[in-house]
Amino acid sequence: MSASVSVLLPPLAAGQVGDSALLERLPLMARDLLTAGLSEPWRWLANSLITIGAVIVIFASLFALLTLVERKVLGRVQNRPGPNRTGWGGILQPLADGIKMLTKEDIVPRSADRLLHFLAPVTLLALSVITFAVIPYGRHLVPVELDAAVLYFFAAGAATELAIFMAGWSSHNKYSLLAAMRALAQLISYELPLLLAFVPVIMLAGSLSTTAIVAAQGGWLWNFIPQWHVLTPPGFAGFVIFMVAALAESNRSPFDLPEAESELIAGHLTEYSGFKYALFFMAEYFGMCALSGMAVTLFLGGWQAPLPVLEFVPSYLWFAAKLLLVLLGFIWIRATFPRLRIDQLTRLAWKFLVPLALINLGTAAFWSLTHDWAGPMQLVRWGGVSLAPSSDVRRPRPGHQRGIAPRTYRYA
Amino acid sequence: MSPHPHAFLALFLAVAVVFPLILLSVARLWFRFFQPAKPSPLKQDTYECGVAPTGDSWIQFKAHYYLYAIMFLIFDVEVLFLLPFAVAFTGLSVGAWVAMLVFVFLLAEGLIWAWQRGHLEWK
Amino acid sequence: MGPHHPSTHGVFRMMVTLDGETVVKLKPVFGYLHRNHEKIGENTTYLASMPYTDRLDYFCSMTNNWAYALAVEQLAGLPVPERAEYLRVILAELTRLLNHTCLAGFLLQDTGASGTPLMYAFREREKILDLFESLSGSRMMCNYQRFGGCRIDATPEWLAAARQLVNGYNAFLDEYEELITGNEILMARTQNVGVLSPALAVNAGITGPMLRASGVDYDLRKVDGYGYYPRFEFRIPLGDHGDTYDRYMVRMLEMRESIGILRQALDRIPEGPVMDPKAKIRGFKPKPGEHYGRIEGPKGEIGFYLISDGTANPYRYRVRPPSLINLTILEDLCLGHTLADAVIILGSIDIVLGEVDR
Amino acid sequence: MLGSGLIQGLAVTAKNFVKSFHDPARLVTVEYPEQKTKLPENYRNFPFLVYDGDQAIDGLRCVACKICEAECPPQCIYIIPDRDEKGRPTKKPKVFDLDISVCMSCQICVEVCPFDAIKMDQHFEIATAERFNALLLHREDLAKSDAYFHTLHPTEAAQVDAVLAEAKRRTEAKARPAAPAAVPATPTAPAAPAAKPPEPPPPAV
Amino acid sequence: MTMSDATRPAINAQTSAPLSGPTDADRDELRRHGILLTSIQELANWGRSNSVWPLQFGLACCAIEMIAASMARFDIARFGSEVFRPSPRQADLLIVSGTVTKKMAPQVIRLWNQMPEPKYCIAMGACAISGGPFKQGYNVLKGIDRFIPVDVYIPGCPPRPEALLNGLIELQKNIRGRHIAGPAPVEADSPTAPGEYPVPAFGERDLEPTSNPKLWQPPVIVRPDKP
Amino acid sequence: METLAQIHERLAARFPAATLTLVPNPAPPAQASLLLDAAHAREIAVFLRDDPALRLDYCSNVTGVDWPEKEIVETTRSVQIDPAGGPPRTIEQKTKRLQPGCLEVVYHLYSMALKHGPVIIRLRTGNRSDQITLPSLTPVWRSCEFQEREIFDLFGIVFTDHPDLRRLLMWDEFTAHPMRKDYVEPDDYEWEPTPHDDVLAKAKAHYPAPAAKAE
Repeated sequence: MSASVSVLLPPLAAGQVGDSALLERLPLMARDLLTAGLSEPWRWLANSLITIGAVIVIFASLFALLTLVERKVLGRVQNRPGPNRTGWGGILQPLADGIKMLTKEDIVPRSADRLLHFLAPVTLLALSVITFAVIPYGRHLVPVELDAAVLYFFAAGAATELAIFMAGWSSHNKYSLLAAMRALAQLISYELPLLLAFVPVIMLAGSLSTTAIVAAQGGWLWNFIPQWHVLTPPGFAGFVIFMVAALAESNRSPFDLPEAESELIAGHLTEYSGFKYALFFMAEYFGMCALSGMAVTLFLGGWQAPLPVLEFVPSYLWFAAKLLLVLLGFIWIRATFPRLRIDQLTRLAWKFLVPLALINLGTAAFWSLTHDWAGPMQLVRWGGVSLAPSSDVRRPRPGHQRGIAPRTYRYA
Repeated sequence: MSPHPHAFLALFLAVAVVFPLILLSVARLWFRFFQPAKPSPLKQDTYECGVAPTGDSWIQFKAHYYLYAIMFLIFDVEVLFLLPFAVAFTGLSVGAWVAMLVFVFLLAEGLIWAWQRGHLEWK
Repeated sequence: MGPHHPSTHGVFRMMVTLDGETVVKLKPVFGYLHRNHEKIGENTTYLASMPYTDRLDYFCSMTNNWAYALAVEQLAGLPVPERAEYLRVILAELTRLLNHTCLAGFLLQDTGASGTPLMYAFREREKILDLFESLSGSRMMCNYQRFGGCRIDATPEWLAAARQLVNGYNAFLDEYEELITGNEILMARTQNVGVLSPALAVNAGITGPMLRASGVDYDLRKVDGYGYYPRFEFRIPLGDHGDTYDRYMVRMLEMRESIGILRQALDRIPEGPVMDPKAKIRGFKPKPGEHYGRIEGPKGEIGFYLISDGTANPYRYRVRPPSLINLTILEDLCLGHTLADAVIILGSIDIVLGEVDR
Repeated sequence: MLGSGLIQGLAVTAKNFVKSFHDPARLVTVEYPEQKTKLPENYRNFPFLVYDGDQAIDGLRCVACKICEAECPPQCIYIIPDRDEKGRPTKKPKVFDLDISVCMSCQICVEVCPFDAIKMDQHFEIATAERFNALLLHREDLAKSDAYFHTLHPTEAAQVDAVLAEAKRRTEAKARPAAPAAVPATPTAPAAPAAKPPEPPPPAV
Repeated sequence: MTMSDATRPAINAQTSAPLSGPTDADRDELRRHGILLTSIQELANWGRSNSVWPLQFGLACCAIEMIAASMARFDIARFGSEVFRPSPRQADLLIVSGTVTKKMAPQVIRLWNQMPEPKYCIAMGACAISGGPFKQGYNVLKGIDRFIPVDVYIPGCPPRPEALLNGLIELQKNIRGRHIAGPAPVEADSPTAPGEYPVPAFGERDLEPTSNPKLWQPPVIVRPDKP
Repeated sequence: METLAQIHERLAARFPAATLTLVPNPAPPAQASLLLDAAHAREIAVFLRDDPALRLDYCSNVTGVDWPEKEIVETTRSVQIDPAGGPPRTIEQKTKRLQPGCLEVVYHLYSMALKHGPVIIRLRTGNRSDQITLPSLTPVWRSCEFQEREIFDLFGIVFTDHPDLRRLLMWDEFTAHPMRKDYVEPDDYEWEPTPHDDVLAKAKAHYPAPAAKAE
């Protein structure tokens, strides 16, 4: 067991091109240079703090950027430019928002539970931040290497539900409470498909460690097709299920029921003002980033380059590119879809995603047991996995309660 | 040489808690020096669409709600048991295989049972 | 919920009793926008009420104008020139497009689509408003119709612009339907939600697209044949389920029919005056009597009931607002559904508080 | 198929996103303070008083007949006719107040005015922090030149000029039947070319 | 302000002026307090003025134009103000868009009270300013400024969306001229200003009281023709 | 569709105890109406709704009208044709009478099934102060529900058997009925740069100045 927060530079991997490797290790080298004069354990502490600080700063700026990008992309989709007057092209808009939030009065309702009301945003943000600890951002860039990294990630992620419920409960507001109940129901419903969706990945990779999972996706098929999990049938199904569940876990449209403004005002955030509200907002985006990061790690090959010729680009840039792509997908979906209803939401989770994930589990078992089949057997193998979803004979539909279908109309 | 990774995690958690606290204290400082908050009874009323709040909002949950939570707990734990199985998937003996199959079958059966009973419907 | 609530389309309040998330009791409370329209109407002249009718249903000022002008013209027995009648049909159908487009946008907004459908709807609305503005001088508060005709004649350029808009409108509807009508989430949210039976709809006096979504064929454009509607060919779409999806779809289909009417009207509009030369602007005093005149507004039957006592002010000035009466059955529709459904059911009823409260 | 509607929707939004970079029909925003939509000729916001010549107050066409005050639906006009030293009405308003915090821009005052003295302005950027005085327009604020009227509503102004010239010709013809008919200074055709640069008509005598 | 200025140029003269920050005199005054304070104040005002989040709150006809202002054609988002917050706790700006009836007035005031400082109010349209065309109505409040302080008035019925944007720009100028310490140029900013405004009660025939005399004192009207 | 006179006849035959009056309408479209007595209104309404020839299943518009007590001088003109063949003469008759005040409800009925209408029925209260009860027609037509509530609110007519008779538009504490002709607006016109002084004067004269407003 070794933490990558090691003092010494990791040795150069064999067969690596020199300058690319230099770029790869640049962040680590910079850090080590800074703390070179310190002695253990202070050096470890300093190194760790720098790592943590870098992660938080990078994701905080990503959060700022993301709010702007989201507003810009939404604007573009809706035929308007979006914020473009604050700073060049609106680039300073998040800063202005931040300053405003920081200087806004903080109201705590009289009847609220003051302690919980204060703790909820802090807890939520802390919990969403610590999920960043196990994501491998680059070849050598993982804050901490854990054997059970995936488990840790989802444990920390699942604890955010508590914070959301705290927020809703402590506000002492009907909408907040209703929203908190919804949030809890939604989060626990989707925790299950989320977990089940990546079990196939673990089966394929044979490890719970995120670095090992990324490493398992390295290499090329016929020298140009990456061996990412998403490109295997069970991995692809897992990816889709994972993304749906991730949308729900991060309270994004079309699953943004807890803060459905057409129904519940601002949901569990109704009574939050000033910077506490900003913290919630930040935590939500952090959660989204973390889940996207995990999706990239588990399914999209982590920091691996998509083509062998592109390997000269440092791995962390590939990770960033993939992360942004996934996040853009989140925004795109938000710009398009209406919201589900709570019962449809839970039904989708329990009656569609969970069975599908279970079937996918079987498919993955079949796929991974038959990985050495070749020739015509390969056809059998592909046929087997593509038939697997049809074993779900219920003709699954998200709202299949009473025949949802397009209709034709008559004229008088 | 380097401490246990859990020490790093502990440090990470500590920083993660301190981070929002720092931000909040900056906001607090602002109010301290520039714009003292003006709490007042009406301002601190619970928001209820602009009308005076009525009734207690800490209502009782339906019993169904707890059932739902328990169901989640059961399934979640079961799925967690799946993980070690998945890790060691390729090197399993036949006996372990059968055991796991039974386990997954139980999981599926539990789901079907809850489905039939209608516990999966959100009310 | 309400009166300040993001999705109550203004200042509307629903006292909702919930069991879990299910609505067990729902009492609408309104009057938050009660602006004493009728009282003001009784204290001013007939003409002075015309701009106030703009502000009844502030999406459909043109049809409100028309309904009021029609009621007064019938009360006083005034003729209307042919060109004015054509213009009225054109403007009324444009208003219908405007209203239904906005409704579709708002309904989708209520279901939680982050503004995109609403933005597209308003993109088209702006085009129609540009037409209204260049004709009548104001975007929303047109104040365009007069007793015995219309205030200003439409120029050929205006008619050409209108033709261009009408020709492009089908493309917009196609895009919109592609965006959202086939969306499974929308179907899941709206189908079988808020079912209104035809019998209840008739008894509760529901009118407009909401009535027709329940399968009752009753359209004043056909029944009363006011204006020059009998000269145009169009069909009345009917829904079979009476649920929220039908109410949405009937409006989408009505828009396509409106485009047909507009094409015919724009092709056939004759030359001529737009005001009856004998009509007076000032000092208009109809003879004593009473009359109830109604037209098919985009939201339903909008009528004006006027009692004249021979003076310059109406003795009784009453608006029959479709929105208010369509609201009657809100509770019936919402019972047994969730809070989220109540919101979109309200959205599909298509109310405008200016008209509900007056 | 399940999800086809969702995918169609995604395609529409993606199309709009991409087109917003090159298709002006998909980026309809008018960036307001810098760009402005061209207001149509008929656009109306608040009324103003037309004066002829270059004397803002003396040249007002308004004769303080109080018709608009009576007809104004929200009753936002207030007129006191001016009187000369002997107490005779001078057919000029001494006070002409218009409360634009009440005015509903309905244009009825314009329609009922027999003297074409009150017309609709198009100036709408009048947000103010001042409640009482800034929103009560006096005679001095309301008086705008005829040339200004011509720039706002060229077609209507040309019609008005034609009517006024005709009326003037008639009165002159009545007064001096032998004199040659005055040549109208402005085009008489109702559909005057809008592009014609507005020229101030000769001051009304 | 500019409206009563008889020499006001005819059109578009005052509109496209660059957005001005605090005047030089203000800056001098601040320099006495210290350069740090000045820059903090400017930063805060810059942030606040560029991130005015309105309350998602519509009353009547003007609300539609307010929505239109946030739509693609006018796009209030360019000013960073498209984030219409449904909860007053997160909103900075109350756009009173439309007729405030007496039945609605207490709710509006309550919402205003529940917004955190600093907060701004725009009275959009004739009805919000004075009751407008419906002024003669028995149920219509004759101007929201009788109960809550209004920063910017936008006359019009309804004002064009551009007029709302113009009002927003005016408000941004106003915000940039505010002080975070020292004498407050805007009464509502001063530490002595009340944190809340009393909510009137429903009376038998009218609101009680009908206005907030501490906030609203109309000037005396002098009419030349009447004693 | 039958004319209103035919309907009147049929109703009179069917409900002999009921007092039915035909109210003429001099306006050009001549939408005459039928005045029913309160005691039989409900039965007649049910009959009108269910009669197969009429099937007035749709009650479109319900409204109140306030007729304050007033002395009217009526000038009736009648055209008399000169039997001698000369030009017709117009005879003017002046009558003076005290018309008792009442509150009136007008219902506009249509048929959606048969697509005809309107048939207008009216109900009148005994006076404007204490006999202001009328039967509610909401059990017959649901569409009357809100409109009758509105009339209750604005005119003060009390409808018996209405399922939910509360104020609709004004707040519950409000006591007056503002659509009545003798209603006086509250005196809150403190700032009126353009003249509404008459309204203010009327209100000030009507309401004594409350102590709080004296300063």
